[in-house]
Parts: sequence; C-alpha cells; structure tokens
Amino acid sequence: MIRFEGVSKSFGGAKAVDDVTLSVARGTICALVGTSGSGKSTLLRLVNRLLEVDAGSIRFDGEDVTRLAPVELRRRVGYVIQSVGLFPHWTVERNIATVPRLLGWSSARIGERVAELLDLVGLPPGLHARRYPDELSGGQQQRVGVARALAAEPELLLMDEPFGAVDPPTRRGLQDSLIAIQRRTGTTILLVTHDVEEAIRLCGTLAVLHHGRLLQTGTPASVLTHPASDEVARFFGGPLLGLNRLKALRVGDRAHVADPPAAEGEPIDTDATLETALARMVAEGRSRLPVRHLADGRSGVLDLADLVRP
Amino acid sequence: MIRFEGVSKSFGGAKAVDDVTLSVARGTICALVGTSGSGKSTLLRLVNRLLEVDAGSIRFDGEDVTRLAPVELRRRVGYVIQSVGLFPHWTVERNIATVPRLLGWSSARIGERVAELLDLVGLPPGLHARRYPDELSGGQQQRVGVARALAAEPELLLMDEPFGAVDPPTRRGLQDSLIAIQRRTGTTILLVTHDVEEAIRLCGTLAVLHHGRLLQTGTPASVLTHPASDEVARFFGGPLLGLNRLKALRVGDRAHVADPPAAEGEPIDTDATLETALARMVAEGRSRLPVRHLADGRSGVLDLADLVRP
Amino acid sequence: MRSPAGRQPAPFLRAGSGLDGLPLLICAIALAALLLGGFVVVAPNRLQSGTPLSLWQAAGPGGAGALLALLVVIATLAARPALRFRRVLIGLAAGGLMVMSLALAGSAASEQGLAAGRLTRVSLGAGFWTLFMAGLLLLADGAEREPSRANKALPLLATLLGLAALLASGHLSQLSLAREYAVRHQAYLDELVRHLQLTGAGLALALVAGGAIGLLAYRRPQRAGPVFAVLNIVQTIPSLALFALLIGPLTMLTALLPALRQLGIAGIGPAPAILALGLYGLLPVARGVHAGLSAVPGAAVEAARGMGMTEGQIVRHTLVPLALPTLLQTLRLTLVQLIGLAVLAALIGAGGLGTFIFQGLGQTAADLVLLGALSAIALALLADTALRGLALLFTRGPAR
Amino acid sequence: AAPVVVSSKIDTEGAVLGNIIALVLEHAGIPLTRRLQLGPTKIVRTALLAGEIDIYPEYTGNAGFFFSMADDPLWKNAGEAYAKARDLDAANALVWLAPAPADNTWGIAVRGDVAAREKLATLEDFARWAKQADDVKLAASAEFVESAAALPAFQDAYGFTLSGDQLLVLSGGDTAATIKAAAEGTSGVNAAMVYGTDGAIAALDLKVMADTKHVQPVYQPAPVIRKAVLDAYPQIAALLAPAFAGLTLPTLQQLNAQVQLEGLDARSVAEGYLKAQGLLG
Amino acid sequence: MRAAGRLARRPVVGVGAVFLGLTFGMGALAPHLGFLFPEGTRLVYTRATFPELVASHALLTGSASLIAIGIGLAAALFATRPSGRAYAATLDRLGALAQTFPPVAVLALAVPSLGYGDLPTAFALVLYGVLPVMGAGMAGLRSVPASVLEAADGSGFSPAGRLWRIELPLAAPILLAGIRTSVTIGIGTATIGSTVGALTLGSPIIDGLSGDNPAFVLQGTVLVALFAVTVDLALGEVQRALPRRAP
Ligand SMILES: Nc1ncnc2c1ncn2[C@@H]1O[C@H](COP(=O)(O)OP(=O)(O)OP(=O)(O)O)[C@@H](O)[C@H]1O
Ligand SMILES: Nc1ncnc2c1ncn2[C@@H]1O[C@H](COP(=O)(O)OP(=O)(O)OP(=O)(O)O)[C@@H](O)[C@H]1O
Ligand SMILES: [Mg+2]
Ligand SMILES: [Mg+2]
Repeated sequence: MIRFEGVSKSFGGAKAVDDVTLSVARGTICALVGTSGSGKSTLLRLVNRLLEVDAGSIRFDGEDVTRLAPVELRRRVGYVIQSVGLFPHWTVERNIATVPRLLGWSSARIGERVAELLDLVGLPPGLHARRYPDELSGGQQQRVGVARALAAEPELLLMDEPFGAVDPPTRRGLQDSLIAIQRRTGTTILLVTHDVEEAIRLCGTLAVLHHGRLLQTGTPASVLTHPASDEVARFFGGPLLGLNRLKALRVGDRAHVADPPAAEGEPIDTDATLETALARMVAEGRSRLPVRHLADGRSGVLDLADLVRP
Repeated sequence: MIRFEGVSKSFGGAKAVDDVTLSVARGTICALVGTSGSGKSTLLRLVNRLLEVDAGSIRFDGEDVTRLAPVELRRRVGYVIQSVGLFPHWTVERNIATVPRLLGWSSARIGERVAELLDLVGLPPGLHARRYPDELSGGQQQRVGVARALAAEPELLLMDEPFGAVDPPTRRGLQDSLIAIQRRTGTTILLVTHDVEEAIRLCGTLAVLHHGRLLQTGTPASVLTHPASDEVARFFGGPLLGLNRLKALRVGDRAHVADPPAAEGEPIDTDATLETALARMVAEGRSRLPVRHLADGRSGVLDLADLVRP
Repeated sequence: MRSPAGRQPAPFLRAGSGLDGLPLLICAIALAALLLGGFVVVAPNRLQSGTPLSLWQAAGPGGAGALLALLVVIATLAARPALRFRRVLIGLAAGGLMVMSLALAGSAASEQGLAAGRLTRVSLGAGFWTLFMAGLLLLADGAEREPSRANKALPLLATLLGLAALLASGHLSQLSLAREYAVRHQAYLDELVRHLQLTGAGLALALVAGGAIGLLAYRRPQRAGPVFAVLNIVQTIPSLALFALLIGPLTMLTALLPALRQLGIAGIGPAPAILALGLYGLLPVARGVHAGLSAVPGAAVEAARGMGMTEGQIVRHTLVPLALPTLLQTLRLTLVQLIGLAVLAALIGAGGLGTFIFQGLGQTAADLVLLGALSAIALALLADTALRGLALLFTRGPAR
Repeated sequence: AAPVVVSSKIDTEGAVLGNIIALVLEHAGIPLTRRLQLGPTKIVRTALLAGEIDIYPEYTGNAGFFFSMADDPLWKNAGEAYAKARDLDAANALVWLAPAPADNTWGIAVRGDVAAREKLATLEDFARWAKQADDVKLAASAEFVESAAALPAFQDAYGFTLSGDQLLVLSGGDTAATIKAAAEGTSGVNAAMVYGTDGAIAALDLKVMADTKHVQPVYQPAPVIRKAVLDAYPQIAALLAPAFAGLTLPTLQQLNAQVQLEGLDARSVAEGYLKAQGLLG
Repeated sequence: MRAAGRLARRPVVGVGAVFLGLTFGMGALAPHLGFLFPEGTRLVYTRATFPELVASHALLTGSASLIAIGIGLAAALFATRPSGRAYAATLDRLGALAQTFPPVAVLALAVPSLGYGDLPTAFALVLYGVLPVMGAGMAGLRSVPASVLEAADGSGFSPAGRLWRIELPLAAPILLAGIRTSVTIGIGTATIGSTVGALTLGSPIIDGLSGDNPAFVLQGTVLVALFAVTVDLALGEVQRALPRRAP
C-alpha cells in the first residue's frame, strides 16, 4: 500500500528523516514510535506531500507520490494532525464534511456519512453535530478529528498522535473505537504515537525511529522480545520491558490444552493479552485461568508460569 | 502538617471542591488524583490562598490559613504550577532565586542555593544558570519550576502536575530526582497528577477526587487492593487494576525466607516493586528470584506465585 | 485537552454579586458637572463668547427636576444587580437622558433667543455636554456588556429614533448649532457627501494596497520587517506636512502630463487628499491583514492543506474566515481614523466637513467649528457602531 | 463650452464676493461650476494660474506680492495699483476686471474702552500709547507681522516698535480671530490687526486707528479671470462691473457683518445685495 | 566599541544627523534654494530661527507627551487592576472619542477658556496622546500569561512587587510601542498649535500656506517630518535596546 525507499529529509542541514525504508501492507496498522523529534511527524507529512522528500521515493499503491497531484493525493489520504486542527469557525458536522464537500458529494450523501461517522466515534449526532469545536472537550475534539479524516473513506489514514492529550480511561475508549472502525473499513493506517501501550494495542507492525533513522521494524511481539538495540529496549520500558512484552503477547500464544480437571472461574479469550490474564490472576489471587477456546477448538488453561516462559 | 476540614469551594454555583476532609502528615507525599475537572488544582490553590474557601477550614501547622497573611504564607509554601509559569524575562538563576530574594537572603547564600538546586534537578549550573526559559526544552523548564518552588526550603510543597508535559523516559528521571530531593529535605508534598504510575511511585498517600468529592484516601497498596468504589477502580485501570497493584506492592511484602537452595541469579532488593520483579521474571524466563535481605536480615526468595497471593 | 489555568475573574465581578460601579460613577460626574458648569451659554452675537446659564436657570425647576430624576433612576437601577433587563433599562434611561437634555437645551434656546433679539446666540454648555456624554457612555457600556443581541440594539435604536424625532420636530432650531446648519444646509449635504467620497476613496486605496502588502508580508515573513519599517515612516510624517508635501509633486506631475487633469487629478483638490488618506491607511491595513492572517492557527491551515484544499480554497475557507474578526477590526479602526483625517482635506481645497471647521476657525465662530467637528465625530461613531455590529454578525453566538 | 469654474478665497469676504460673481454669471445663463472658498491666496492663485479654476476675486494690492514689487509706492494709489496689476498679469493671460471701490486694507484697531481711556483715534495716538505704556498687546497674523508692507511699515512711519511679548502671532490667523481676541481680551490682547472691510469691528466695540500717513497699499477687490474664458464669454466683464461698483466700504462691511455676526449664508447675503442693487431682475 | 559601531549604522543616526544639520543649517542653506520656487519668493523664514522653532516645538511636545504618558499609563494600570477592570471598556471608549475630535476644533474650542499659546496646544496634544499609551498599556499588561501571574502570586509577591518586577517588564515592549505612536502623533499635531499662537515648526508651514510662500512650507514640512521620523526611530532604538530580559 505504502512503501518508503531510502527516504531522507533535512531541515537546514539537520536530517529529520534519514534513509528510511519501510513498507506498510494494505489493511494493516503500522505504528511509528520514537522519542520527541525523531522524525515521526516529518515522515507522515512526506506521504501526503505537505513536505517533499530530499532523497528516496515514497510509493502509494505502487505509484510514486511525486507523480500524483498533491491536492488529489491528499483527498485520497486521511490525515489526523498532531494538534487536532479542527476548523474553529465550522460546526462539527461541517468539519467532518470537509473532504466530501471538496469532492462534491451530494448533500444527502454527506449528511448520511456524517451521522454514521459521529456514531462510529461515539458522539451522538443529535447532541454534537451542530456544536462548534470549542464547545467540545479535548477528547471529543480528537474524535471529531478522526471522523473528519475518515469521512471520504480514504485508502490510507495518517494519524499523528491522534489521542495524545487525553486521560487514560478516555484514551482506551478511543482506541477501541479506532480498532472497530479499522476492522469495518479495512483502511490502512500509519499511526504516530508516544505511548507504548497504544502502539502495542493497536498496531500489527511497529517501526522505531531514532534521530531520523529506522532502528527496527516488526510485530510488537518480535520487537519486544528481541529489541534490536539498547535504544529500542530503553524506549520500551528499560527494566520494565518484560512487562510490556506481556502486552504484546496473547493468551493463545502460551495457553496449553487443558489437562483435566480444567481450572475454575470465568474462562479467558485466547486473543486477550497476557497482561490482561496476569491482571486477572493478581486480582483474583489465582495462578491458573481457564481459556475459552484454543486455536484448534479445544479448551485449555493458562498457568502463571506460562507468562514467564522464555 | 496540613489539614483540610470540610472544605468546599464553588465557582458560580458549581461545586469544584465539595466537603473535603484530608490530612497530610509532615514529611510525607500525598497524591491528589482524579479525572480532569475533579477539583485537584482548586484544592491546591486553596492552600496557598490563591483562592479562598467557601466553607470549612484549612490548617497549616495547626494554624488556620485565613489567619496568616497571604504573602507570608506563600513564601513558606512552594508552588509548582500546572503550566510551569517561569518568568520569561529572568534567567533560570533569577527565576530560582525568586523567593529567596523576596525573603531578603544574602546574595552569597542565594548563589549557593541556586547552584545546589540546579545540581539537584540535574541541570549543570555552568550550562543552564544564565539561560532564559525560552532557551530550555519543556522538560528542563519543568525542572526549573520545581527548583524555584524548592528554593527557600519551603515547609510545604504544592505541585500541580509537575511533570505533565514530558515523555515517559524523561518523566521517570524527574520522578527519581524528586524522590531524592524529598528524602534529603523531608519536605511535605501535595502532588496533583493524572498519571497512576507516578502517583503510586512517588506517594505515601493517595487521595482520589471525583466531581470535587473525596472518594478514598489511603496508601497506594490499600487503595489498589481495596478500591472503595467502582469509580476508584476504574480510575486505577479497570481490568488492569490488578497490574497496577503490583506497582504499589514491594518485594518485601511477599518474599519468604529462603528454603535452601536459594534461587540463582542476581538477588532483588526487598523494596523493589513487585512489578519490577515480575518484569525480571518475564525477561529472564524464570519463576523464582533470590531476595537480597528480608526485614529480619535473612535472605529469601520470591516466587511467581507470590505475586498473585490474595 | 489540558486546559490552561484561566485568569481568575475578580471576585466582585462574579455574576450576581455586588453593585455596578460604573453607572454610579458616571451619574456622579454628570451631576457634579451640572451643578458646576453651565447648561447653555448665551452670547450677545455669533462671534463673542457668552455667559453660561445653569440648568436651573435654563430649564426651570421642572426640566431640572426631570433630568435629576433620570439620574436617580439610573443610579437606582445600577444598585440593583439582580433586576432582570437591568442593562436594557439603564440603556433606555441613558438614551432618555441624552434626548431629554437636548430637548431642554432646545427649549432654553427658544426662550432666551426670543427674549434677546436676532443676534443673540444660545450654544450648548459644558454641563450639557457632560450630561450628553454620560448618556452616550452609559449606552455604549450597556450595549457592550449585554449578552443578547436584541437587548443590545434596543436602547441604541430607541435613542437614535428619539434624537431623530427631536431633530425633525424643529424644536432645536433656535440652538446656535442648528442656526449654523440652517443657513448652509445645501452646502452641508454636499460637503458631507464629499467627505464620505474622500474617505471612501482613501480607504479603498488603503485596502487594496495595504491588503496586498499585508498578504505579501504574511507569505514572506522575512520581508515583513523592512516593509513595515518603511510604512511606519510614512505614518510618522505629520498629516499637515504630508498634505502639503503632496501638492508640489502632483502639480508638477499634472504640468508634465496634462492628460491626468482630464481624470480630475490635480495638485490641489481631491487627488492629493485621497492619496494622503490612502497613504495613512496603508500601515494600519497592512498590519491588520498581516496580524489577522498570522493569528490563524497553524494547525487549521495544515489540516486544510492535509485535507486536500487548493491554495485558493485555503484562503477562502480557512484564512479569511478565521482572520475575519481581526480584518473587520482593522477596517473599523482605519475607517474611523480616515474620517478624522479627511477633515484636513479642506485645507488643500478638497472640501469635506473640514470646510466648516476651517471657515469657523476663520470667523472664530465656535458653533460652526462644532458643526463640522461634531458631524465628523458622529460619522466616525456611526461607522464604528455599524462595523462593530457587522463584526458581531460574523462572530457566532454561543461560545464566545 | 466648458462651464466657468468660479472660485474664491477661504475667508468670509471671499465667500461673499465669490457668490456675487457666481450669482451674476448664473443669472446671465453662463454655465458654471462653484469651487468657492477653495483655500488661502496661494492655493487659489496657483489654481488660477494652472487653469484649474477660471475666475476669483483678488485684491489689487496683492499683485505687488505676486510680482515681488510690494515696496513700490504706486500700490498706495487705487487707480495706479489696479492698472499696474492688470498690466502685469496680462503676461499670465489673466484679466483683472473692474474693481470695487471698497479698500480692504490692513489696519490696527483698539478695544473701545481702551481707546476712550487713552484717547486713541489715529495711528499717531497709537504710537504714542505704544511708546509710553507696555500693556499694549496686538493680535495679528504672521503675515501682518512679517510682511514689510504691514506692521513694519506702520512702525517705520509712525515711529513705534512692538516687542515680541506685545504681539500675539497667529499663524494663518484671520482678522476674525484677532478681533475676537481683542474684544474679549483673551491672553491680555487689547489691539488687533483688522481689515478695512471687516464687519465685526463696530459690533464688537473696536476702534480702528486712522492711517493718517497712508502707509498701506490699496486692496480693492476685483474679479481676476483667465483670458481664454473671458474670450469665450466676453459679456462677463460688463456683467460684473455694476455688481462690483456697488461694493463701497460700508456696503462690504455690512455684507461681511451679515455673514460673520448674524451667521447668514454667504450666498443669501450675496443674493440680497444683488437684489437690492437690482442686478438679479 | 562594536556596539557603538553597530549603532552608527542604524538609520536613526543618519536621519538624526540630517535633521540636526538642517535645523542649524537651514538659515544658511535657504538663500541658495531660489531656483526651486517661483521668482520673488522670500526664502528665509524670519519670524524665528529654526533652532528656536525646533526647541520650542520639542519643549511643547515633550512636556505634553510626558503628561499624556503619565495619564495613559495610570489609566492602563487602573483598568487592569481587579478594581478597575469594569471601567476598562469605558476608558478605552473615552480615549477613542477624544481621538476622533479634530485637533483644529479642539484648539478653537479650548482658546476661550485656556487663552492663546502653548496651553491650548498642550491640551490638545495630551488629549491625543493618551489613547495610544493607554491602549498599549492595557494590551501589554494583559499580554502577560496567566500562568506567569499565578506563579508570581504563588511565590508570594506583594501586588506592587508583582506589578513592578513581573508585569511591567513583560509589558514593556508593547507599552513602548504605544508611547512611540503617541509621541510621533504629538509631534505632528503640535504643528497646528501655531494657529493659536504657539511657536512650533507648524509656524512656517501655516504661514507659508496662508502667505503664498512654498519655501516656508517646504522648510517647515521637511523639518517636522525629519523630527518625527528621528524621534520615532530613536524610540525604536530604545525599544530594541530594552532588555527583552532583565538581568
Ligand atoms: N518545518 C521545520 N523546519 C525545521 N526543522 C523542522 C521542521 N519540522 C521539523 N523539524 C525538525 O525535524 C526534527 C523531526 O521533527 P518531527 O516533527 O518529525 O518530530 P516528531 O518525531 O514528530 O516529534 P514529536 O514527537 O515531538 O512530535 C526535529 O528536530 C524538528 O525540530
Ligand atoms: N476560576 C474558575 N472559575 C470558574 N470555574 C472554575 C475556575 N477554576 C476551576 N473551575 C472549575 O472547577 C472545576 C475544577 O477545576 P480544577 O482546575 O480544580 O480541576 P482539575 O482537577 O485541576 O482538572 P485538570 O486535571 O484538568 O487540571 C472544573 O469544573 C473547572 O471548570
Ligand atoms: Mg510530531
Ligand atoms: Mg488542574
């Protein structure tokens, strides 16, 4: 879907992005993580040509983006900007309708789409459609920003810290909505985040940037299990790296066939994270949990000891 | 040291703080946590009389704060404001010297103190003393804000999300500095934070606010083990509450005398958190760790199963 | 979103508490001025200064009592913050104060004028003006603080209607100001139109050129510094000097290019006046446009670009609407400034309301000066109010 | 043909005379544009020379300044002054039409009460008073103080000097301002520069000091017209002659007073005068 | 040394030098400029020397500006204190109203009560000078971030200490810009004081305009324009040199 090849970008001599090569497959979510100033936002902006590459190429569906007219390209690519950037003089409704209007959709179709999107991001249209951005809380604003980027069913979604400024419970809710949306629409997403947990929860691929260079790519599990360098390990929690690994691994990865008698209690799903399993064990004071269904249809158990299996 | 008794405060009819009764003992750190708008900042401002209580009383060292002259009171109480608020026209040095100058310290004494504080917050004085706030990164600014509040060795320190705008690794560094400072000076601290981990790491007492009301107070371990209500449980991670509990409990709470043979490997300290222990187990793929010294001087072990003991 | 700690409102400003100090203060000043200063001034003829008559002497016990009663009403209303429609009522009372004091002055002028013969002139005194100004300020203050648009407009419109009715009734015709107007009502209309034309043309010039400069400065920030430095120097040249300076070059220009004269461009008259007005408007317009555009949140512009808006659409849908409050404010300030400056155009033969001022100065007829000056002020106030109203329409209601 | 652009100076008398010209031409059916009270002498004269205006009333004595020969004694003789002005301006393709008899010359007036107390009637009396008393304070325009033909000429002829403290100089000041300052004694002023035709002198109880030595040039108002325009409308000369001939000193003073003191419109004052003269049918 | 060199290259030095040179040299220069003007024009202004005119103009505008700055600053301070905030809008409006009044009219109306000369001129100048200072003062004081004010209060500054050490230094750049505007407006407006007997650089301009003398108009115009520009640039220099930051 989107492929960076040897992409570099400098600002006045300083390299913000340095020889990055990275592919994101259609329908997947890829997280760009890295410390502040590592070039994440710059990389996103290169995709929709808010910036132009200095060297290398970016292919969107096989086509070099520099061959596409910027305005057309941007209408095919949704963009959630780091600082939300809602248009303060337009209602929520009108904000979300921005791209559809630019594309000249009929107003009936736009109306339907806006209502649908508001539902999707959990804002009842009746309550919120006609409000202005400054009448919304920060979290609601960010949801509108996401809805706006999704409006014209973009093939690719660029999200720059979409939930950056929200308190933990709200943030979890937004992540759940995003997962649901992505499942429904199959959009490809390139997501920038500071938040390790968010990256692990949402994304199939992690790409770790540092000083503009790509340090490592891979699934959350592989990156956390085998960090390529100290930098990567440090980013994912240093001494607590091991714990973050539990966020990346799933019950199915470690559960084993139930040796009857199966454990008591409410069984846990195979695709729950090991972290959730551990939390339940701690909370319930037990070291074994029943597992609902293994991949092969049989049920099983998860032992505390399974969590620390190397 | 500081005692709130039935304190209430309204803004135009809406209660921001509602009948709060709370004591903070000398030399302890108390965390005020709660969702956005729950009245945390308001409660702090009532202490140094940037706001006045509507009802109830606040006693500072046994004396009602309304009896103290506001200016005197504020010079005895350090205040780290939520939005940093450094004086942009003054150097770092001069910013930190604010209260000592107001108190009329000699310049030699001020110079010494500033250098000492800069060291304490990890900013080499030679490099930073003569810089201006806008030449510092956000994290460095927050450290200066903390140093400024500490300058005159206040008896009480009010900190409103002192490390709110900093990325996770830097934040951990700042928390470590704060712990060190507090250990050295024995200052009483009232700390507002959004960050559960921070609250648990730093504070001896948690006070959970919701819509202006105090829902629960207690040690982190007790609050996390026995949340008083669903609200509290939700704030501390909902399904992941159990994991957060591991942050609040220490190895010494669960380790037991070594049944020889003791476990292999580098022993862990008794005052490390269970979370750290778990992280090591996951990282090293082991379910048993040696413990350096138990409270009674003997050495011991920590088993994976100890983590989930009810 | 983390909300920055807002500035704490002063405790006594909190809704529903305390009394409103401002109307009380204004009433007190008005009362003092009435007791100390003359309400009207009676002069033996048009040129000589006259002797002041107090409100009591001029309006009799009835009139004086009625005016004082109105002041008491306002003060009472001000002291009752809980009252509904309080601001509207104060506004109406303030308007009543203006209309009534003018009416009383008109009556006094008729009586005194009839008593003392043809040459006698009755002018408005310091006491009257203080009272009138007090009414005006109360009206404006009320309109600004009142949240509802309808309630804002009501006292304003009522006052305007009252003043218009009073003027139309002929009740004021014996006031010196009215007599000055009466003998030159034809010329007055011409000069008023002339004044508007001059101002309008100067404003148009300033808007086009200044707008372009402001846009340029926004697009190329590195050029903004020098451009504004040069404009600043233009602004610094005293108006009298600028008007005078333009006569020479323009005369020379028309001598060289007689064709220009066909276009009505000449060394004296409207051309240099408009040019000078345009030059003066340049800096405020350019600065306002630059500031307005620069204040548009960068995030909104980036979002617009990221959505795939073309540059034109970004300007139309994002830059202009978001900068609009500042742009309207710029328009308002520039217009008001130019209306005032256009008075000087009369000095170089371009006409306008300044004509009356300079004629009046020549004849030392204070009321003729006032006729010109008050007209210019009224024009400026009207323009100001109208553009404020316009700005209000363009800013949406609830959240601000 | 193009309309005749009628103009005048900015002062009161300019308004009256300009309106007289305009009304007469209008009555005779000559198309015209009014640009009355255009500005001070400089502006109006420049405009006439530049062809931006076609006709305006000017004072014969001023020609002395236009041609830098103000010191010539011939300006003190009414007939010679007019003839000289007419001849000099012929080179500029300008025609001076027949002047009015009124002489709007510069003079000095003193407050009535002061004049009575000090027994002042002539400039010789004034000089005596100015020499012995130091409470004389004269309000005057800068032009009056500076111009060799004005105050310096009086001082030379009558042998007195006024110090800087005894003068209140109003830049661009008109006699109305000086008269008012003297009448009201503002800032201690008790004497004023006046013009012969000022309407307010008597009404404000000022007494003009007689110029017994005839120091001043003669300033008779006359319409000055561009020759090209006069050629296009040759009847203008004959039309304006009777209107200006009727403007004697008392008449012009009275007309000015109607504008200045009564505040009447210059146009209706002019109309009244022309009607009274039977010139408007 | 380097600072002096840098200063020498600032425009204010050049413009100021031309201004001073013309002030003292105009008398000598004027007789040679006959070719510029119609024949017979008197070339040398004699009522007062140009240094006298400049000195008198400067004294008048200087004192009026000081008063205007004092009043404007006091009003701005009052309007930004808690007790005065309710009066801010009205003060602002009063100042704006004073500015719409044409200065010539102010003079005409002030003379009967204030007499002729410097007094009514100074009155008009003060009337005109207050608004820019007041407006800029309010804007500057309001521009101080709320967080900084809260930090100052929280540190235990007294209200006066907060004003003096925190608010005024931070408001200074904006305030100074207002003072700059006020003073340049004053220099320009003072010229019309000559019509009521004040001695200013307006005297040659207005005498010239009414006395058919373009030479006087030009001399006065050039000098007053240079004066205004010099003072404006000089204040700009002060603004630049003002420690954005205090030691
Ligand atoms: N327009 C620009 N001009 C100059 N330098 C820039 C520009 N944009 C970004 N940079 C620099 O490029 C580097 C990368 O910036 P970028 O915004 O991509 O970082 P980021 O990873 O998004 O950081 P953050 O997490 O703080 O948003 C930084 O050093 C930044 O200062
Ligand atoms: N000055 C004020 N005027 C009116 N309402 C206020 C004021 N200050 C705070 N409030 C209101 O009081 C409530 C509590 O505010 P407070 O700032 O104490 O919350 P908080 O817990 O600090 O929130 P946050 O975590 O977002 O900083 C909020 O509803 C807020 O809107
Ligand atoms: Mg970024
Ligand atoms: Mg807060």
